[in-house]
Order: sequence, then C-alpha cells, then structure tokens
Amino acid sequence: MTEPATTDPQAIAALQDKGPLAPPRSQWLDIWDQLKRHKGAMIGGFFLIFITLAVLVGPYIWTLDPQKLDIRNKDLRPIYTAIWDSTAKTAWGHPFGTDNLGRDQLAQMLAGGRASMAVGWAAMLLSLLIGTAVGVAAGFFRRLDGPLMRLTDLFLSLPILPLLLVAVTLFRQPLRANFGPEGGMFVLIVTIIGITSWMPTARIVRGDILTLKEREFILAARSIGTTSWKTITRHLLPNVLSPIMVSATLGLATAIITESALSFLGVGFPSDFPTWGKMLADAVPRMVDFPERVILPGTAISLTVLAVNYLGDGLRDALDPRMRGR
Amino acid sequence: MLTFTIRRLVLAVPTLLFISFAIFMLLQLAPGDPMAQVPLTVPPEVKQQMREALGLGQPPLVQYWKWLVQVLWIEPKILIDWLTQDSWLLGWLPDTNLYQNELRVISWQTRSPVMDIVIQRIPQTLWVVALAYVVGVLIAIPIGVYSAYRQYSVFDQAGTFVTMIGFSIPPFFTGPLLIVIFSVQLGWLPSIYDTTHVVNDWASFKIQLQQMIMPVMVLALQTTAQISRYMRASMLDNLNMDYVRTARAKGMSEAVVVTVHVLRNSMIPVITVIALGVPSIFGGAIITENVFKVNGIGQLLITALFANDLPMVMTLTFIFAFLIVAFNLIADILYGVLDPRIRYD
Amino acid sequence: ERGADGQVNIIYWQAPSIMNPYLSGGTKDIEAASLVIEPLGRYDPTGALVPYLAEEIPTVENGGVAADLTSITWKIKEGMKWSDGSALTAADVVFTAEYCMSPEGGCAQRAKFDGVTSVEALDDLTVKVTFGQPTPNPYGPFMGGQSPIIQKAQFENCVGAAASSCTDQNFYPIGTGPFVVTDFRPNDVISLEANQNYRDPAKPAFATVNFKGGGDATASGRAVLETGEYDYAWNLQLAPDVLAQMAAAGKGEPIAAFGTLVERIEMNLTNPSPDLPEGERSTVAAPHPFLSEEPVRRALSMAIDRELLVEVGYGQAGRATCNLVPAPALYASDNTDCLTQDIEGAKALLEGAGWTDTDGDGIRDKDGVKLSLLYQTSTNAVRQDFQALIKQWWSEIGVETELRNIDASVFFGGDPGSPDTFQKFYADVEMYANNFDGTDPQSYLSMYRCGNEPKPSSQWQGENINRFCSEEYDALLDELARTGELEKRGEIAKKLNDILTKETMTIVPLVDRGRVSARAMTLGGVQLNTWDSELWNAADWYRIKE
Amino acid sequence: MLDAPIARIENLRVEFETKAGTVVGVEDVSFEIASGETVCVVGESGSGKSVSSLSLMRLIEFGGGTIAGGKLVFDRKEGGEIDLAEAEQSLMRTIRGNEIGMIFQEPMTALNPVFTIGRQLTEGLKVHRGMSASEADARALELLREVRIPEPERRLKQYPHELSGGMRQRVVIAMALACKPRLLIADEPTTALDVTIQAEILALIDRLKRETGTAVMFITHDMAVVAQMADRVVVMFRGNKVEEGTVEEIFENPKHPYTQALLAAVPRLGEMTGTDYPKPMKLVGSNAAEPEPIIGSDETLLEVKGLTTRFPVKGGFFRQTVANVHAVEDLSFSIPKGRTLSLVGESGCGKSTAGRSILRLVEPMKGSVKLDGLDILGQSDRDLRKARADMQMIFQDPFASLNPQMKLADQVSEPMENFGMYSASERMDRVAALFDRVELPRSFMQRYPHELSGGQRQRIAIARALALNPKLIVADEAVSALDVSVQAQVVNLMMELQSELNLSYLFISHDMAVVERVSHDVGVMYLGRIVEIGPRRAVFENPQHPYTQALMKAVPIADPRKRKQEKDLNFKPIPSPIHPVGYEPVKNEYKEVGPGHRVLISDSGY
Ligand SMILES: Nc1ncnc2c1ncn2[C@@H]1O[C@H](COP(=O)(O)OP(=O)(O)OP(=O)(O)O)[C@@H](O)[C@H]1O
Ligand SMILES: Nc1ncnc2c1ncn2[C@@H]1O[C@H](COP(=O)(O)OP(=O)(O)OP(=O)(O)O)[C@@H](O)[C@H]1O
Ligand SMILES: [Mg+2]
Ligand SMILES: [Mg+2]
Ligand code: NI
Repeated sequence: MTEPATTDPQAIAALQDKGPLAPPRSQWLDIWDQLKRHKGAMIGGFFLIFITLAVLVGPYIWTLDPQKLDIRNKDLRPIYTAIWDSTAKTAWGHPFGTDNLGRDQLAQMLAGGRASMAVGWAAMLLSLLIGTAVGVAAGFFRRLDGPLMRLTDLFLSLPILPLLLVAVTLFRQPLRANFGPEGGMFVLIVTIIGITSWMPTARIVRGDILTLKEREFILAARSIGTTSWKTITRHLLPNVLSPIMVSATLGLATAIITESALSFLGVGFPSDFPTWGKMLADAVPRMVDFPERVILPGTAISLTVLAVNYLGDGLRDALDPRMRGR
Repeated sequence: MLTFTIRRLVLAVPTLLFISFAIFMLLQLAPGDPMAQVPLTVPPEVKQQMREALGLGQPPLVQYWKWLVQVLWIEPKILIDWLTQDSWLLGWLPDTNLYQNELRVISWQTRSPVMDIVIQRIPQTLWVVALAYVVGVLIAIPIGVYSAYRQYSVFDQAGTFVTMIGFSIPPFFTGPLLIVIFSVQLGWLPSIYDTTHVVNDWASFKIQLQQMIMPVMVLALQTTAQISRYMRASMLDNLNMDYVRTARAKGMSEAVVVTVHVLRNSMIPVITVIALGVPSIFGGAIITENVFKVNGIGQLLITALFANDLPMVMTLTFIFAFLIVAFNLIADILYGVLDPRIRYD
Repeated sequence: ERGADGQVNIIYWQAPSIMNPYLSGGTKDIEAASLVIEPLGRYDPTGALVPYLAEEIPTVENGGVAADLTSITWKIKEGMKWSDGSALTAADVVFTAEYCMSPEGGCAQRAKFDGVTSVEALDDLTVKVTFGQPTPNPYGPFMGGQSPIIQKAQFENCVGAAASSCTDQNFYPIGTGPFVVTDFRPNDVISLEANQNYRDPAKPAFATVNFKGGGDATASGRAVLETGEYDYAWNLQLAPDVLAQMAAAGKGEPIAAFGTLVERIEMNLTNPSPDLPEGERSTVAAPHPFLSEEPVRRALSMAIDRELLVEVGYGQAGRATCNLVPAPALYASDNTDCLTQDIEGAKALLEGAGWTDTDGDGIRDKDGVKLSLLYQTSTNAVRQDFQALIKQWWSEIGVETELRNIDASVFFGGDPGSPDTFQKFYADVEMYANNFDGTDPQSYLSMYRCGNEPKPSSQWQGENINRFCSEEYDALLDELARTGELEKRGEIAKKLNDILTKETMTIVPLVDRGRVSARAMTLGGVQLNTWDSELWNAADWYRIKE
Repeated sequence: MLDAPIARIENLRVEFETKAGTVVGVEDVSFEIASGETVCVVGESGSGKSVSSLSLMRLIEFGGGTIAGGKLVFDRKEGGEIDLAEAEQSLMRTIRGNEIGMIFQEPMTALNPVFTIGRQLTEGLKVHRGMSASEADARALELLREVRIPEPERRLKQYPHELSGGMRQRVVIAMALACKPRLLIADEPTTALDVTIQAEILALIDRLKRETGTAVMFITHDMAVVAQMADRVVVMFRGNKVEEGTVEEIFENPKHPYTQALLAAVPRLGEMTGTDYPKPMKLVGSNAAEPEPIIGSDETLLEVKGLTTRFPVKGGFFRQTVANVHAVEDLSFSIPKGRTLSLVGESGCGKSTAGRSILRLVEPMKGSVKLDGLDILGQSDRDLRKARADMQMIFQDPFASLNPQMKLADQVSEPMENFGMYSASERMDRVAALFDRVELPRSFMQRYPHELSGGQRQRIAIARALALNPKLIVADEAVSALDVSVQAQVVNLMMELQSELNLSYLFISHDMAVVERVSHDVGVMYLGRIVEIGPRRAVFENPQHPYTQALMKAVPIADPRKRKQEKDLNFKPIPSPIHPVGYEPVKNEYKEVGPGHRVLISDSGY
C-alpha cells in the first residue's frame, strides 16, 4: 500500500462526480425544447393546430351554413380552377366550389373537419383508455391476464356492423334525448369505434407491462411501500407512454377512416351532417369531373393523419427523458 | 412446447364457445330481418310464413344449440367423408359415411349449406386478399429494414411519408381512382374481377394477373404501411445491440450483419404481428372486395349482414373467431420457434 | 342462329342468391331466374299481357275467364319442352301451384295465389284455376316473372318444409327458358348456356351468359358505359349527372322506362312521440299533434319543387307526379296540382290555420306545439339528397326538420322488435318508394283500408302506413272489388287515388320513378320492361355486328 | 518492451455528433502495444477506454463517432504498416476478426441470441479463412477445447441462453481467437462475472497470450485485475492518457494525482487483517479526520431463523408445480443494531433471494424473520407495508432501480408520500436534507436519473432508502456496478451513515475486498445455504469450510507482486438448485469453531 505523498486538489476533482452543468429547468420547458428540435413534429404540430383552429373558429368567420342548399349555384368549381380553365364555373362566394346540391364546399370542409376531428380524437382517446386499462390490468395482475386476453379475442371477432346496428336500436332513443340527434349519433359512433379498436393497444401495453414488471425499479417501488395503484400510475404508465403514443397516432387515423367507411356503408351520421369521410365517399362517383371534391377531404384526412403521426414521433422522443438532451 | 400447445388448444374450446355464444346473442339483439329484401308488395302474412319456414320462430337458445351441433358435429362429418372419398390426400383411406343427410347450416338467403359457399369463396379470397397480404409484407420488410438502417435518411423520410399516406387514404377512394385511371382512361386492366376465370396456361395466368393487380395493390398498401412501421421499429431496436458489434468485429460484411444477424432477430416480433394479421384477411377486405367485385369472404359477410342472413353471418364470424384464436396460438408458437430463448412448457 | 353470338355479359349490382323466385322475393333473384324458368304469360313493356308458354291469354271474351270471374283456364302451347328434353305438361303447372301454396314452404309468391281454391289439370295441356270469390284480375298465378312454372319431376321432393334443403334444385332449376344454368355461385356469378331444347330453334343468339353480381351501381354502370366490359347493367340508380358523364364515353347507353314505382312521402297521422307509452305511440289511439291537420300536410306538399327533385335525383329516369297510381293510363289520375312549387301559398295556408312563429325562432307554432318534424328514410344517396332539399324548403315555410336515415335492411326489415322499421313509423314523415305488381291497382289501393294499419296487436304488420281511415274510401274499395268492367274500375281507382293524395294529402307523391338500365352499343334486342323481368326477352337479344 | 509494436495509437481524437453538439469521446491518446505483451488500459467509466479500442477496430463509425485526428498504425503480418484511421471499410473487414480480435464487455448480449454457438464461431472462419463447413466445425471444436469449455461438442449446437455467463464469455473469447489474431482487444471481459469465473477467464487469457504470443490490449477499471494481468498500464482520464508505465511502476510509484487517487480508492483484500471492526477508507484529498472504526451495539435487530424460499417450477398440462428451485435453504442469522452482516457467494447462490425474502418481496416458504421483535412473516399485507418502513433496500443496478421517467426529488420523496408522512413542503425540506446527507447538490433535485453518473444514482437510491428512517437496510450488490473511486465514496458514505444513524446493514456482495472493508460479520453462501458464518475477522483470516477457502483463493489482489497462478484455481460448477416436488433437503448442522464462528458440517453440495 502506497500512501500518496501529496494531496493534490486536482485529485479530489478527479474523484468528484461530474454532474450535468446546465441549470435545472422545468420539465415542460425541456419537453418543448426537445420538441422544437424535431422538425417533423413542429410541422405536424403547427398543421394540427392550424386545422383545429380552422375547424373550430372557421365556421365563425366563414359563416355560410354548410347544409344550406343553393341549387342555382350547384357544381361550382373552386376558384383556382379558373387559372387553367377559364370556362370553369367559379364564384368568389364559394372559393372551394359547391357540390351537386349547391352546398358550399368550404363550409362543408370546416364543418366536416369538426366532426371528423371530434370523432377521431374522441374514439382514439376512448380506445386508448380501454386498451391501456385492459393491457395494464392484464399485465399487472396475473390472475386477470387469462380472462382479459380471452375478452380481447372476443372483441377482435366482433363484427362492427351488427354491433353498430344493435347499439343504434338499443341506445339511439335515450342518447337522442340527452345529446340531440347528431350528438347522440356522435356518442354512438365514437363508442362503437372505440370499443372495437382498443385490442391492439391492450396487447402491446400488456406485453410492455410484463417486461417492465420484471425491472428492478418496480421491485424498489414495492419495497418502499408503494401501493399497486400508485405503482401503476407512477411507475408503469409513464414508461409505456411510447407504445401508447404509437397506438394513439395510428388510432386517430383508424378512427377517422372507420368513420368514413361507416358513412360509405351508409350507417353513420345523419345524411346532412358532413364529415370528411362522408364528403370523400359522396364525391367518389364524380371524381373525374370534380376531382377537387375528393382531393379536398382526402388531403385533409391524409395531412391530419400525417401530422398526428409526426407529432407523435416527436412527442415520444420528447417525453422520454432519456432521449431528451441527447 | 407440445404440452403448451395442447394446453392452449384445449383452453381454446371454451373460449370459442363463449365467443360464439356472445356473438350469437349480439346478432339476436341486432334489428333487421331476413325478409328485408322481399318487396313491399308481398303481404305481411306471407312474410311471416317465410320467416317461420326459416326456423325463426324458435327461441334463441334452441337456435343456438342447433347451430352449434351443425357446425361442430355435422359439418366435420361431411369434411371427413369428403376427405376419405374424394380428396387425393386421404382418398386411400376406407370411405366413411358419417353424414346421414342431417340438416346442415343453411343460409337463409340462398337456402344452401353455408359451408359450401364459404369453400366456393376461398379461391378468390386467397388469390386476391391473401396474396395482397403477402405482397404487402414482402414490400414492407425491405422498406422497414432499409429505413431503419438509414434512419432519418431521405429514403426513411419518404418511406414514412408514403406509407402514412397509404394508410390514411380509405380504399373506397383508392379503388375507384385506380379503376378510373387504369380501366377507364388507359383501358389496361379490367375493373371487374372474374371469379370464374380458370388459370390453366400462361395466357390465362396473365389475365388472372391483370385482374388481380389493382385489388391486390389497394389492399397491399394498407398492409405495407403497418408492417413496415413495425419492421422499422424492431430493426432500430436490434441495430444497437451488442451482438451486432460482435458480428462486425468478426469482420462480417454489412450485408451479412444486417440481413443475417439483425434481420432474424428483428423478425421475431414482426412475425407475430404478421401472424396476428392473417385472420383479418378473411374479414377485413370488405370494401375493396366490393369495389372490384372480387366477391370473397368479406363480400359474403357484408351481403349476409345486409340480408340479415343469420346462419351465414354467425358461421363466418365463428370462422373468423376461430382463426383469431388459432393465429394467436400460432403466433405464440412461432415466437417460441424463432426465438430459442423462449420455451413454453 | 342459336349460339352464334358468343357470350353476353350481364351485371347486376345486387347479386342473385337463388334461382327459385318462390323462395326469394328479391328482384335480382326473380330476374336471374327469368332467364331459365318462364311463366305461362308475361307483361310486355306497355303492360299488355303476352302469352309465353300458354297458347293465348285467357280473357272473358275468349272464354278463358269465367263470366262470373271465379275461374281462369289456361291452355299450354303444344310441344313445349323442358331443358332436359321432357315435355311440359299441365301436371307441372298444377305442381307449381301446390309447391307455392304449401304452408310450410314459406313461398315468397304466396300472395299471387291468394284466393285460389283449386288448380286442376283438365287434360295434359289445360289447367283450370278456381278462385273462392269473383276475381276481376285473375292473372295472379302463372303470370309474370314472379310466378314461373317449375318442373314437377325435379321439385317433387322439395314441397313444404323440404324446400330449403333442395340446394341443387334451387340453384340449377330445369326450365323452359332460353338458358340453362351451368354454374351457380350464390351472391357472385351465374354461368349459363343456351338451352338446346328451347322452343325457337334460332334462339337464343348467345351461346353463353355471364351473369355477374355484386358491387355498386356506379361500378356496374362504369363497366357497361365506360369500359365496355359488360353488355348490360341493371337498375342504375345514379345521379343524372354521373350517368350522363359515364354515357359520354360512348361505349353504351342508358335506357329508361316507367312503371308504377312512386317515390312518396308518407304522413304519419298518429303521434310518434317517444313520450307516449309503448303501445300507444304511432297508433290510432294518439292522433298526430299537427299532421292530423289537413292544411299542414298540404302546405308541406306545396313547398316541394318536384321538378327539381327529378332533375337532381333521376333525370330522364323520373317524372314529377302527384299520383300514387301513375300508370297504366286507365287507372292514372290526371291530378297535376302539386307540380308547381308554391312557397308563399304554403305559408299563407299555415298562417291561415293559425300556425305562426310566435317566438321568433323561425319555426311556426301553435298552442305550444312547434312544427318540428322527424323525417326518416332508408340509406341511399338520392334519398339523402331529397331529404336535404326538402328540409330546406320546409325550413323556408317555417317548419323544422330533423333527418334520419336508416339502413335499408332494418328499415324494410319488418322486425317488430326494431323501432326503426317503416311500418312502426316512429317518425312524423317518411319517404320510400312502392309499386304494384302487374297492372291492376286494386290490392295496392286496398292497403289504405281502415284497420289495416300496423299496430302492436298485429305485431306491427299491416300496410296502411299512414294509419289512414275513411269510411268513404273503404266503401269505394268494396265497390271496386265488385266491379269487373274496366272503365268503371278505372274511375273508381282514380277517385281512390285522389282521396289519398289530392284531397287529404295523406300521401305526398314526389316522383314517378322509371327504371334506368344500360346496354352496350353492341347489344341488340333489348326492350326495357318495368312490368316484368328486365330480362324478359333475353331470348331475342343479339350482338350488333359493326 | 519485447518487440516492435504491433499497433501504435498516435494522438487519437474521437468525436461524436449528438443532438446537443459535438462530444469528444477521446481527446488525445497515444500508446503502443507490442506482440506478446499485455497492455492494460484503466480509468473510470466514460474515460474513453472503449472508444479507443473501438477506434482501433474502426467500429466507432457505426456508433456515430468519427476519428477526428491521429493515427492508428497497425503492423500487418505481411504488407507492413498501415494507418487504420485511413483504411477503407472493405479492407477493415479483412482485418477485423482476422488480425485483430475483440472480446466485449457483456457476455450476455455480445452473442446473437438466435444462432447456435457453432454457427457464430464458424462464421468468421468461413469468411476469413475460406474454410468449408466441416473444417470450420472442426476448428470451432478445437477452439472450444482451447478455452476449456466442458462438453464442447454439445455446446456447438446450443444457443447462447443455454450457457452460463462464464461459458458465454469463453465462447466470445474463442470467437475472438478463431483466426489467431495478432492483436486481441479485451474490453472489460470479466466485469460482469463472478470472482471464480473471473479468475479462470483471466488465467485463460494469460495462458493464450503466453502460448501464442498475441498482443493483448486489456481494458478494465478493476485495479486488482490490472495487477493480475498487465505488463504495462495506460491510465486514462476524461479522454486523455494521464500516465503510462510498467505495472510495478504504476502500482508502486504513481505519478499522476488521478492514478494516486484511483489506487487509494481500491479496497484490497487483507487490508483489514488484524482489526475487528470496519472502518471507512481514507481517500485521497478528503480532508476528513482519520476514520473511526464502527463498533455498533450487541442488541439484536434482525433475527432470521430457518428461512427457506423455494420458487415453484410449473409444468405439465395443468401447470402444476413439478419442481422447486431451492433458492434459500434453512437460513439462520441475526444482525445487531448498528452492525453489518455481509452475505457473499457466487452468482445464483441465493443471496438476493435471501435479502428479498426478509423484506417479503418474495414470499418465503417457511422460517421466521423478526425485526425488532416484530414477526415480519406473520404480518397481513397492510401491516407489512407499514413494517417495510423500518427496512429498506438498495439494489445493485442504479440504472434499473430508478424510474427513468421520474424526477429525483419525487423518487426520494415517494416513500414518505406512500406513508403519508409530513406535508408536501416538509417533505421537500426533508428531501433536500437527504440530498445533503448523501452529498448531492440540491440542484440535482429537479433532474432525471439518466442525467446522473452511476455513483450519483446510487446515492439517490440510498437517499430514497433513508427517507423513512429505517432500522435495517438490505444492500443488494449496492456498489458492485460502480467504478472503484465512486465505489469507495459510496461505501464510505454508507459506513458514515451507519455510525451516525446506528443503521444495520445486510450487505450482499460477491466482492470480497469490499466485504472485508464493511462487515462486522460475514456469511458465506453456497447453493442456498450458509456454509460458514461468523465475525469477519474469523472468517477471513481463518476460513474453515473448503468452499470459503476456494473463494478466498480466487480473489485477485491489487498488487502485481501477488499474482495468482492458474493451478491454484479449482472450481466445480454449482449443481442445480432445482429439485422435484417431494424432495426434502437435509437440515443444516453447524459446528462452532470460534466465538460466533460456525461452519456447516452437513452436506452443502460442494
Ligand atoms: N455513441 C456515442 N455517442 C455519444 N457519445 C459517446 C458514444 N459512445 C461513447 N461516448 C462518449 O465517449 C466517452 C467515452 O466513452 P467510453 O465508452 O469509451 O468509456 P469507457 O471508458 O469505456 O467507460 P466504461 O468503463 O463505462 O465502459 C464518454 O463520455 C461517452 O459519453
Ligand atoms: N423469481 C424467481 N423465480 C424462479 N427462480 C428464481 C427467481 N428468482 C431467483 N431464482 C433462482 O433462485 C436462485 C437464487 O437466485 P438469486 O437471485 O437469489 O441469486 P444471487 O445469489 O443473488 O445471484 P447473483 O449474484 O447473480 O445476483 C437462482 O437459481 C435463481 O435462478
Ligand atoms: Mg467501456
Ligand atoms: Mg443477486
Ligand atoms: Ni499500497
């Protein structure tokens, strides 16, 4: 054993831990900083905000009633068609043109967006909620695992159409009484889409919970007397956020598309209640003569889905403290 | 592994019974009536008679029991008879005559055994929907692999963009769009699928290809989008593993490192995703089948639904549930086979 | 020459599921079957009766129909052969009646045989149908696509409860028609070939038929009009602009013809309010709070611009009408009052009836009752467009409308458990189309008889959808049943029609809907027929050579 | 220096592009390696050891790094010297695995889990040597024999997960040696292994070097290993080489203050010989007074009797229990207040299970655990939660035992929150006090675990354990994953806390030197049983059980003049602890050989 002769201050420094030097900052600021660096997420986010604002505020600015028929001005083309086709029927009063009954397309886009976004978000949130709850319960409580997974199989095999018809018969009247005709249908559709699309989320979450449960910090949590409920909310859920985010981004897209498929099959919202999916479905037979009628709602759906996807990517990175600051 | 498999198989029986019962009750609750297609000019008494002729008057539990016996007892007997009599596979076995003209599951719409129609639909479904799935997977895997290997490259970004667009555009739009372009404008491809077409030589195969290409592409677009996302994520996980470094340290070329070492590991979770997607082949292509008139199982289900053909809907949903349970099991077994670390017992 | 023109491709966007019209009421099935099995006589495109398997159409004049209208005697043409080569005899005809009249069989065309007491073969080629009471229109059995003759030898073991297990017979019936089924794929495709024993050796011109089903009207229209893959597409219920755009491609042309199908709005004379107890809701026990007032109904009708509806929804395939019975000419009323829209008149009418907008919300009210309607119909693009237009017009006269569309299989399903059937009528007004078989409207008009309304005690079955009840109307109906003379019958029928429409506005007819189908430019011989199967003369179809 | 150098690193600089900007992994490093020589590279975690070695293989590019400067001169067998820093990847591919072999740190993950050992071994042979499948198989077998794997034929067909950690590491070594490389880079090849296996692996590498004359670059942060292996030593510190010299020079006369501090922090087996009580280490540069020995008291805190824990192995059709893993068998010991009992033993002998059973984090099968008179095993679930406030646990892996998504302050205050102690603001005050207590700046309170170094993280874990004022802390390998210097600080901290708060520790470790430092009493475990237990001094200075003796022999000593010889090592593989359901093991019987020093005389399985 050799005792060092001198006590050099540098030696102490050498043994001192080098901690991060940056001053601490609030969590949300951190997340925001990280998010700012993700270009896709920023573009996606801004687009999402834009479209949300547009559908929320737009109808107050563009006050034309989307359901108002103006049969004399039917089949107007969007004004931009005038650029290459001077003979096209256009009107400044209807910048996006009108449909075959003379409904203003811009107003329809705005109103339709409202419905589509609302259905998308609500159904996605509902399915996330169910999926996460089932997944966590199945993964965390061993005894519930078998029954819950069989339940998942059951829901996977449930056909959505009869389910919708059953729900319509059983619940339309009370829902209509409580939420009005459109609101009632909204609740119904959201519920049906929600309860028929939570299964993949549940599966993924369950798998992740099963592996997380083996991690030492869960054991540590138990040793410091954390209750099961707290363990789930504090330790497990934040750590399965990233697969939940992926499910969420896909879920929003699926919900919007499922709603449009329901409209296409003729079981959905009242016919005069526009949604992007319905506009797209209605316009398909006329897509050669009036391509804008499919392009407008089609692009709106696609861009929203893309935006959510990119935003989800960015958020996933930003919410994970390990990725942050890298 | 074997005990695991057998155990799961045995457990699957009550699961399936429960699922079938739940679906049956659901369909019972659903409104609608097989007489909806009958014109309004037919008086109600006649409709009532027709309903009774279909056995609709019986209490639901009796109907369920009858259906259960038919599906689980009578239909298998027919299958065994067919296997031992006509099939080339087991035709050498002594002929069995288990089926004694008991009542089979009869479709209300067509008054013919449901199973016969289902079997009739299988070729279309396999040609188009299953092939689309295969094509989708085959496209998705290289895309996923390459986008992960070159993460954040132009290819990766473009791949994400295109697959997400593909994912977000509903098939009831892409289908007619393709038809307008390729059938109407260009006239290259038929817009209506001919299910009676028989492939027996090169020329007929070409025709088959022509009529398949559009529905297959529309369907594959959806599959590709999802599978390639999974593939990419899984590849990314594995590319950072230590064993990849080991492989490189051994002097393996990049191609070997990626396609042998990483791919095999990344495929494990993706294979189960793929396996779990297979059941949807049989029910998930309703709109595309309708647009191109492929008339596979999906179309069968939707027409049966709209015609309130309960036995048909019930049987198809049951087959669907059966497939889901079966492929769940297959996915688990595949997992065990592909990943030597996992052994069920 | 038989079989010289190769294959004809027909597309029906609703796929046939069976080839036996006695087991399915669906038009698609009846029409597909009409290629194979034939009745004794058919209706031609003008609604006139033409003999097919029969020597001639029996009438009172030629002695075929008994003077007291209680029996009809058919004579089968000599030498008629089934496609298997055996001869068609009176026994087959008698068997056909037996088959359909057997109660357990669930025969979909049972109504055709209503009132028939016996069907007997007088000799090998003569059949006599006897009715229980004088029947002015004895052409129910064995006339038209719904009631073709099936072969006794083939169906002998399929009578009654056994009917549904006879899959082979139901898919591959032996017939006398121009074609024979070679491959039947339910809900998908039917392959047929020329019947070698068809009575006219030169027909059919086509050797094979490819009868495809499934998809939607747009796609089948496209297949004939735009891509030319198919020769004939059935029932193209498409918006006129879409159809016109397709036709512009020049590969084929749409063809239209009119029958008795009328798109109408039915007014609910009873109260459908959900606040009423089940059992009283939408029954005669509870009259409608405002639709029971004639001026309201009339105002609603006046606000509608039927010409515009036609323009938007049907084009050439529709005609604005004010009549429930639009054809044949003998029975069609000349009522055209409703054809011009009169918003102001409607307003004035409401005003006069005391319906004013007291609270300034744009909706008229009286004694606390608002003119607020629930308007339901089945899911269908054109109907939804109509709903939107009509809602707009009604809002202009101060009537608020909530729209609802219900899946057709539920709406027309007749399930007494469902609140959404058209019979239950849990709405204020509903829109659908209906027609009558053949050319005689008697049973059609009888639907609106007092007591024939759907009600809980009848399991919500019944055809008097509006819950209309008028002694005068019922008395006229009885008179019609007694009258055999055509002129007189026409007069009574017109009067009945006017009571329902012009006078009480219980039924608000909108459009006399024609049938639009499409044929390829190269397909000749097509004569669109709305009184019978569209394929009624498929034996005469041929390929037009360039 | 024996020969001309095989590899020469000159002024190497490696940079990483990260989102936060450029990170310098290695700043300026130069040294050389001659054939037949072992050069040990030491330094704390993150000092750039791995980065240097990966640069030499040009694998650094795949991890996102770039060689920003310097030369990597390699002397090829034929063809003379080349600068690897400039070489094409295609050329590198012929060098990697062929002329330079590399052994990686983690035997658990360095092998591809889905391919057989045979396939992974032969792969390189086929590429570099152009061997046919059968030739390659033969060579692979030969290699496995060389690294002394039992039953080599069977191993070829097995998958990595079917081998133990030690065997896996041998496979990795065999892979690195497959093409007879002239330079072998071993990056912490033994860090994750048990002492016994470590000793064998070290002996193996040493023998191979002597027999084949391969140059070895050996990376480690364990000074005892350095003393055992090195010819020359390179000390690295934050991306720079700070000192280089022969092993004797470095150990006996360190020049650079960092090296001095490092050596001072290394606990050495035998340091405590002759003392009865543990004493904190004297660290370089700390101005604290001469450490005082920790006496503790004689009052019993924890009393464990006949503790037995078995894990059921389910199987068969009905998933019934077909066998049991006998993880802990009939354990009895007691810990007085303010004292430390250490459990030592090889991996899998049941140390962790014992610790967890006491806290009832796993349910023991039988036995009794009394903490301050309270029967822990008899408590209902609710009371148990309360009882846990008195006993806390610190886990081995500071990464894994903290929730990556929670702020540190929240993690430390969580136990108090769970028990509803204090108001929110009081809690924060207490957290701050705890941060002071474990010598972490308060500014860390708002950070996340990943922002801290391993040592800091372990301090957080300690702070969390202290939050409830426990009487007993079970420290399961609490310092095993830490750098020596950090380890010394954490150990000292724990001991200070003990003397101040009169804590008792159950200290679980396989590091004999650390155990010697901290314990009052030591229990040696083998296959679920305590084979020898007694006061530390008695057990270390006078081991009685043959297993204890063998274990002591295997421990490397941080002194180059006390190297172990391979022939000293004699280890049998541990038999399986799995027994069929009806199996009843023999009861443990002990012989008292000194005051409180008992040795197992019934069958232990060794
Ligand atoms: N892929 C990378 N990206 C960014 N920085 C890296 C990367 N790899 C290493 N570094 C940085 O380079 C420095 C040296 O790391 P290196 O892995 O060589 O340390 P080490 O001495 O091997 O430590 P240990 O003993 O923990 O293995 C560290 O500061 C590390 O943060
Ligand atoms: N949850 C469990 N289920 C089944 N067997 C287990 C479980 N936990 C531990 N074992 C087994 O019990 C035995 C003792 O394990 P334990 O983790 O206590 O060993 P250890 O001495 O802590 O080893 P190490 O030094 O590697 O941490 C091992 O054979 C292990 O495989
Ligand atoms: Mg390292
Ligand atoms: Mg352990
Ligand atoms: Ni010393």
